Amino acid sequence: MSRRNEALLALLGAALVVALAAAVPWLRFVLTIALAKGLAVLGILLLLRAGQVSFGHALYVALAAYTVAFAGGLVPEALLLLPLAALVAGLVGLAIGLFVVRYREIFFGMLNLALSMVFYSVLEKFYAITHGADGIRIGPVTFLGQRLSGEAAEWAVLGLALVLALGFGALVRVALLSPWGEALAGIKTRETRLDFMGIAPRRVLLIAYVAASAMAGCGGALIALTTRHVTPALAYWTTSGELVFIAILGGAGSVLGPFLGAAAYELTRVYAAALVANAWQMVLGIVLLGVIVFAPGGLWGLITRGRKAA
Amino acid sequence: MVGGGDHARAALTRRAALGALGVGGLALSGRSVQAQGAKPAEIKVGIATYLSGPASVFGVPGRQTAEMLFDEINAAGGIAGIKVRPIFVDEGPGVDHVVGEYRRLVQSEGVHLVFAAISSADCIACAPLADELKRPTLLWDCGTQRIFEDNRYAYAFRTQANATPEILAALLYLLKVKPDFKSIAVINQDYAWGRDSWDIFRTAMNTLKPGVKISAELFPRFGATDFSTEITRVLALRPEVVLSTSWGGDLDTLIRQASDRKLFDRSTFVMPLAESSLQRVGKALPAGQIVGARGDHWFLHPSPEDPKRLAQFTDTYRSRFNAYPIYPCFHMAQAVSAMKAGVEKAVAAKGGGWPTDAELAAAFKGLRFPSPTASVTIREDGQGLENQLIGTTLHSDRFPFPVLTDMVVFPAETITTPVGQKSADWLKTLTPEMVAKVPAAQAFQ
Amino acid sequence: MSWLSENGLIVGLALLDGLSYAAAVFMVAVGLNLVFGVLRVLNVAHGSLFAIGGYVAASLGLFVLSLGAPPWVGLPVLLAAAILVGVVLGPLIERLLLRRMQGQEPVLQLLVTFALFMILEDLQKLVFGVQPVVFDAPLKWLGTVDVPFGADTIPFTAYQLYVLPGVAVATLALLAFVLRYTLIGRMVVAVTADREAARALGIDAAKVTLLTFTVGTILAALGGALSVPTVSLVPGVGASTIVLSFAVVATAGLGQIEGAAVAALLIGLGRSFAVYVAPEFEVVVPYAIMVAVLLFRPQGLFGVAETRRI
Amino acid sequence: MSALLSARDLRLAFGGLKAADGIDLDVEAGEFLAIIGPNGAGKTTFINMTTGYLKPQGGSIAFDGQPILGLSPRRIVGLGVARSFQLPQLFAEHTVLQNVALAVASREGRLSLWQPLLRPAIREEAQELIGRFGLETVAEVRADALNEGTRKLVDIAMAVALRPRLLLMDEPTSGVAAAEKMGIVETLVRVLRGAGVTAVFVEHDMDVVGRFADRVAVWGQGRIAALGPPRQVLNDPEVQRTVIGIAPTGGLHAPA
Repeated sequence: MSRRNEALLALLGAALVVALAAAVPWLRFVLTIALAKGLAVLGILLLLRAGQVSFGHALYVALAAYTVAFAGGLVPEALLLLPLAALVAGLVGLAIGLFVVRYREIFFGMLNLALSMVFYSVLEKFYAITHGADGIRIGPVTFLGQRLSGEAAEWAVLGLALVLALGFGALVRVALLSPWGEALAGIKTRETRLDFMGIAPRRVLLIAYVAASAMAGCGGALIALTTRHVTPALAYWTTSGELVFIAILGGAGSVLGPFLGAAAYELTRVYAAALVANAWQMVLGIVLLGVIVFAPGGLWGLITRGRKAA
Repeated sequence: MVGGGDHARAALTRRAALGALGVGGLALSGRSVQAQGAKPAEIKVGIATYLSGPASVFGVPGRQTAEMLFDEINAAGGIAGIKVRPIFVDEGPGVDHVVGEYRRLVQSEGVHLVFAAISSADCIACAPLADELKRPTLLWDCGTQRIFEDNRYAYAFRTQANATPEILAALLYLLKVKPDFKSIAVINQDYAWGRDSWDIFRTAMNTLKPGVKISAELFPRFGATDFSTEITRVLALRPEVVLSTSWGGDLDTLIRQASDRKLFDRSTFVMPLAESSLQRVGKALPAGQIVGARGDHWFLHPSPEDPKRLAQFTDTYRSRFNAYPIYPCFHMAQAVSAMKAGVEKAVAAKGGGWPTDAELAAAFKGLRFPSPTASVTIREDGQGLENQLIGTTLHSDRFPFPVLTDMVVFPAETITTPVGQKSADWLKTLTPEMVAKVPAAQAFQ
Repeated sequence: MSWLSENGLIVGLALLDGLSYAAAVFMVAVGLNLVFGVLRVLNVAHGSLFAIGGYVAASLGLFVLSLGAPPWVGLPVLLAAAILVGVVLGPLIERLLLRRMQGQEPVLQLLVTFALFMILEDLQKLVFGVQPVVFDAPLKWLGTVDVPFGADTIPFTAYQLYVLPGVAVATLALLAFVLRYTLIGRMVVAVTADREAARALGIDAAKVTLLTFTVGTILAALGGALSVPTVSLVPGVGASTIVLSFAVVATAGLGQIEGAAVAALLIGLGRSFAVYVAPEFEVVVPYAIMVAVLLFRPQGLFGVAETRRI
Repeated sequence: MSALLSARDLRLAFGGLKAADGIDLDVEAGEFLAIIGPNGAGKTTFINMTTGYLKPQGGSIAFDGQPILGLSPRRIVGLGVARSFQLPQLFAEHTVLQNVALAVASREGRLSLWQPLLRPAIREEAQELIGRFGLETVAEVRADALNEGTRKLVDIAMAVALRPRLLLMDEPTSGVAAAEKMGIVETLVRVLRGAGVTAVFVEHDMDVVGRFADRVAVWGQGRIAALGPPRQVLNDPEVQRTVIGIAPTGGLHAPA
């Protein structure tokens, strides 16, 4: 799909999000969460390019969310909290990345899982500070110094999420077509060759890992600003699994995939929960199974296939 | 499922509408402001409960009770002549899901009340939402005392006690029946409740009986399946008392593994939540252990306010679900009862008209409503005043599981943190007279 | 008692607990690792199969006892239930889902099992309910053993002391024997080492896969069945079981059954000692062990570095 | 003329198998050196040691006077030593053009994150190179859809794209159809001579060796059995018996 078409689709999607959020107030929340998760999944997409699956990416989501929760008391300004949270996630991503980029495939996935489970345990353990599973409530925050309340605040976070989604989506798209992006994809198919071309695969992967951490950080900060309550469950391995789930649901073929997948996932979950409150998980599982078996390219693959056929 | 058909149809239509993606077809927003004050066709109640995960051992009985009681209310003509309909949402997926569902319940389903929730995290997240979206919300089962001690809410009310009286009652009972114990170990689940409840217990114990030796503080992982190391350690340390505030599958497993290893022969267990496990573990739990029920809930309550009410509740539940009701059933019954009393009070205050959300919320302040065993009063800060019943296990031929004897019913006012105080501070001001004033025990009959 | 002898005794007790815990961990992880070796799929649904095995064993056991069978019958019933679950579900899942996914991206194969996990979690709840389920007749029948502890004695259940480790050792021995000395076992080893090469040698890889997955399912179900005498099964038990098994597999090295045994021992003993020495870190033990092992042995304890042919 | 590559007493054993048992070899700047020998003689091992993939257990290697032993493949590439592979190492999910372009781009050392890989400068150079190898028709084909001979050429083109001073090629013509072989090698040699590249290549086709090599080194059991101009070495009866006689042209060889 050409760059113009993709950009057009992205803007169309953004407009649709705004329209939906305006028409259906409760969807504002769901869509903001979807965009936030989409940002985290965009990072998963980067790692998937290199053929690596992180089963602990939720670590960075949780890290950022807790950064917002703790720093929110000191500087209750969304536009400071968000970059701060992304920075913290990115820095921790750098420290952990230096270690995990030496591993591939299941070891990469499991090490990430282990580290996120350790963080989960730490959040539970230091309950005197974190209140454990009860979580931390985030007080009201300002936007550019403006104290917004109720609906205005929801719109502000949604707007922020949209801007970040479009921005990071564009950045990732550009980067994936750069020599770095193609080398990243080369890690998946022929890592050895990169070495013999003078390229350090670990450094290539590390850049992706740190970027993915920072994006997950943005996602986590947005989730914290939206739900205004953070719990250790954000770091649990099933949250990471959910992110990978969304990546595949949306399709790894385009930067729009993660957002498409996240929206589809959140809406499916909400409607499944409304329809069959005690078996929504089964519905989601069946949807995922259907997508994998019948549309391995994900929802994005379906769209492009439909266009080709038309 | 009560009203399930309508509910499912409504959801389907919404999905069809969303599928069409025509913004015009998306008139999904909830009750409009104009509708305020008009008498609704039905009272819709959103109920957050655990339908998946380990806590569904409480969530599903809670849901069953709600279905049963909503049926009863509708059979009797509804509340103030209006039928009621529950809409259940699952707490299993976590706080962000519940917060989203809360918004959907209010903004899309247009519920008149919300019952939230079992998880303390969900309650902490939902209480501010209640004020933000201005929808009366009854906290029906969560335990954390932080909610009304740290904040004030105009729309959120708790229809039961909280962790402080629940744990304090167990400690007072222990001090009454075993005043000379010198050592204690704790085996609690490693998460907020396990830690918080131990904090409350320890703080109060250090105030009322300083110098007790704490032999071990063990916090196995939430959902742990193997307690043998913990049990071995406690067997070796031989503390006189073992406290565990665990619940659900964890508590069942702990009781059974402790029983298999004869730990009950060496130490007396204090289990403030074990009433909910009695029917499942059966007589694996020996006599002589101290058991609580997070309230005065016990289907064999020795002195219920209205014996007929308790008997009817127990029998109906038992005939429908083939089990005796456990504490989440009673908590749900209290929420339903509070809803009924609150709506009736608000409607009466309006001279038969339908109240606004604010008027309905205001009706809950100071509300006194009947529970299956007694009455509960909602204090000015939103906290419910609920009595606590603690007893000792006894094996009787009449039941295939242990029953309670030497039951003490603690009046709520004596053990609940006063309005405006924090539990952590209040517990440090307790005096030994409190133990002396513990009401007389009542035997199993 | 001197400090030394007392601590020596405590070490002894921790060893006993650690061994029985390790046996339980091994029973779940060994099947997962076996399946991973041959299929190269980390079966997330393995935990659900564990739970189903447990529920079926409990139901079957209670049913058989209700017919008036003596309590010892409960023991063979546990095994029978596991085989039943494995023989029914194993081929079903392999044939209908996993075989379709052969040759697809590894992440897709993994997500198929994730979807299956979601479906089975709800299915299990709908079939077996949410109330904790238990079947402890065999354990009661076996009684307890008093282990001397200084002047004192500590009762252990015979089930925990003999049956669990016994079954684990027998399983390990049987698997090791079959893999080393039987034709089918050598086929499994060959497919684990190099699927393509094995096929080139005329090995029916599809058959080996089916067989391995069935055996893996039986082992998962057996793990669950063996747990019902001591554990109350509740919804969600699968999720917490599987995440521990992941750590075992990564620590062990892929497809290595001896590795799984050593890793399970490390984790079991590590956890047991943690309860005595530093109970606050008990939860982190499996992950800490895994990270430490991978730090020094990037392919796991018994893993062989895959030679990169260039 | 001084030696561009100088190996002294290289030793490496895999278990009992001596893949290098005291290799001494000087490669002069500008020359084409062919390596021949039976399977398992240690030919590929020599390339692997020279390019940093394997570390010898003893000896030394210097490139342009600088010791390169113990350096990573990446550093050695940076000094100007490139290689191609017996089993082509291509990015299977990229097109031929992308494969070659990535090699061109990697010369910059630091990969750009913002400019597209196929920006005009890189695209033109890659296309030009692809043209020189006669691969225009497959430029937009994904590497996993190519036949073995074409993959081989792309593999070499990627090494050439690095503009090395020394190029080591592991059986560049194996898998290439016999009819095309001479033409391709001629093209290759022209490209390399034109760029002034020194080349070492493992080869089994004695016609190719005879026509294009300046010198021939004969490997046997981890040692250099003979070294000299092709005419002299290829006519050596001992070499003819042990190497040429049993080595099938273009056959499969273990990467030992």
